Amino acid sequence: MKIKYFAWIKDITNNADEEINSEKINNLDELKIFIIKKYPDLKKYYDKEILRFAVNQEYIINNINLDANDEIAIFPPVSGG
Amino acid sequence: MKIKYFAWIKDITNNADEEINSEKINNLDELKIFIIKKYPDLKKYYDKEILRFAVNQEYIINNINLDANDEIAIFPPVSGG
Amino acid sequence: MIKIQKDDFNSEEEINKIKSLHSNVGAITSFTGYVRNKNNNKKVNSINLDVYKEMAFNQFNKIISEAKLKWKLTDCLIIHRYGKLDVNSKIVLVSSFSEHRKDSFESCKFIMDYLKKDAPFWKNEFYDKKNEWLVNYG
Amino acid sequence: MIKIQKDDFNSEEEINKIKSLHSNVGAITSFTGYVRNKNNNKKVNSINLDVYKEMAFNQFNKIISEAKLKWKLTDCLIIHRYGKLDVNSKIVLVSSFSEHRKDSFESCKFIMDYLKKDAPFWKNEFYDKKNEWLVNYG
Repeated sequence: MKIKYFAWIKDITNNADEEINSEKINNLDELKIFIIKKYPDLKKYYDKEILRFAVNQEYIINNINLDANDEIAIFPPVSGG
Repeated sequence: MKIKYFAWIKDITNNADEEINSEKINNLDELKIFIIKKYPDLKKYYDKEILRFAVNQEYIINNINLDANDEIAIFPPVSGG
Repeated sequence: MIKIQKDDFNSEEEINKIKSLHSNVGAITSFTGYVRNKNNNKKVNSINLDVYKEMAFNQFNKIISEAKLKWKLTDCLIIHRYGKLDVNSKIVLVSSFSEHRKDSFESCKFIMDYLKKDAPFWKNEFYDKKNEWLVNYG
Repeated sequence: MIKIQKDDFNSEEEINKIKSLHSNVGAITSFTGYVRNKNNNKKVNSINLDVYKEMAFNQFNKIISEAKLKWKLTDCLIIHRYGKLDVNSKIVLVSSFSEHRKDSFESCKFIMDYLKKDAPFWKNEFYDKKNEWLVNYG
């Protein structure tokens, strides 16, 4: 699955996007655990509920199943306009 | 005093403005009576409270004193914008 | 800035002239009124707008002052045309300049509501075969 | 019409393009957001706006559809810039086209309120000696 990062999250991941595929990741909650392990500096923001998640360009708050074609975005609260 | 007419009032007075000075006119109520005598076709609109009056560019509802330097405007309800 | 004129105007240019004076302005709300091709189920070709210019200036000045008391406004622009205006022509532009969007939205609406109710302009609508003075009930 | 672009734009031209399709439109309300020279008491030189473009398109489409359910809207225009924007640059334009002014005012405000809250854009503010990502609390 394709993971995208925005704003200062990119400074932590050193990446704007990446492909992540693992048999351990079947849903969004499992992906979150995987990402936080990979980027420990994200953990404190995750714990403070500062991170936002979108699956296929839709905000997702609860857990949902994921498959290899999904695009998941991780970003901080927006500040547009 | 200077009297100005706007919109379809001009079609009744056949005039956009005129100078009216009479010893009988010392206040707005007296001017109204004078104008309606001069232009009887205005009476029905006056009676239906369709006419609006401004003295020196301010809406005036009650009676006020007038003098020779005043500018009085008579017009129907506005429809701008 | 208040302008009462026959000529058309370019909103971008008129707004930029004022915006360029104020680097603290983050929000501009603008309302533009146009001559519609239909009104009260009649096909409109053009309108002729009569105006009491001196009174309109006074009224606009007063309403801008009132808006500045109610909201944090940096500047205000009103351009109102008069004379013969064809369908699709601009009639009026009201722009409110402020730091934040709430002030600019609310003051722009306030000025337009006032303007429709009190500003001394009168519309004479021209149809295919006749014309008619409008009465504003709202 | 939705545009997400780096380049500046001319509001008059962009609005005229849409207005020219609709002779029944009598009211256009437009909001323009600009980069201010000050924010949270800090002197701002420029901002860099990051965007999730595909999601922003989807979001704007959805909010326009929602506005069309709530109000009688003829058309809608959203232009949102991204990338490096200096002080006084336009950031966003939202224009609502309708027959009457109430629909255009309320829908324009609705779209802007939504956009500030949910649209996937992130501001990085640049000051004289450092820069900072903004957090939107409103």
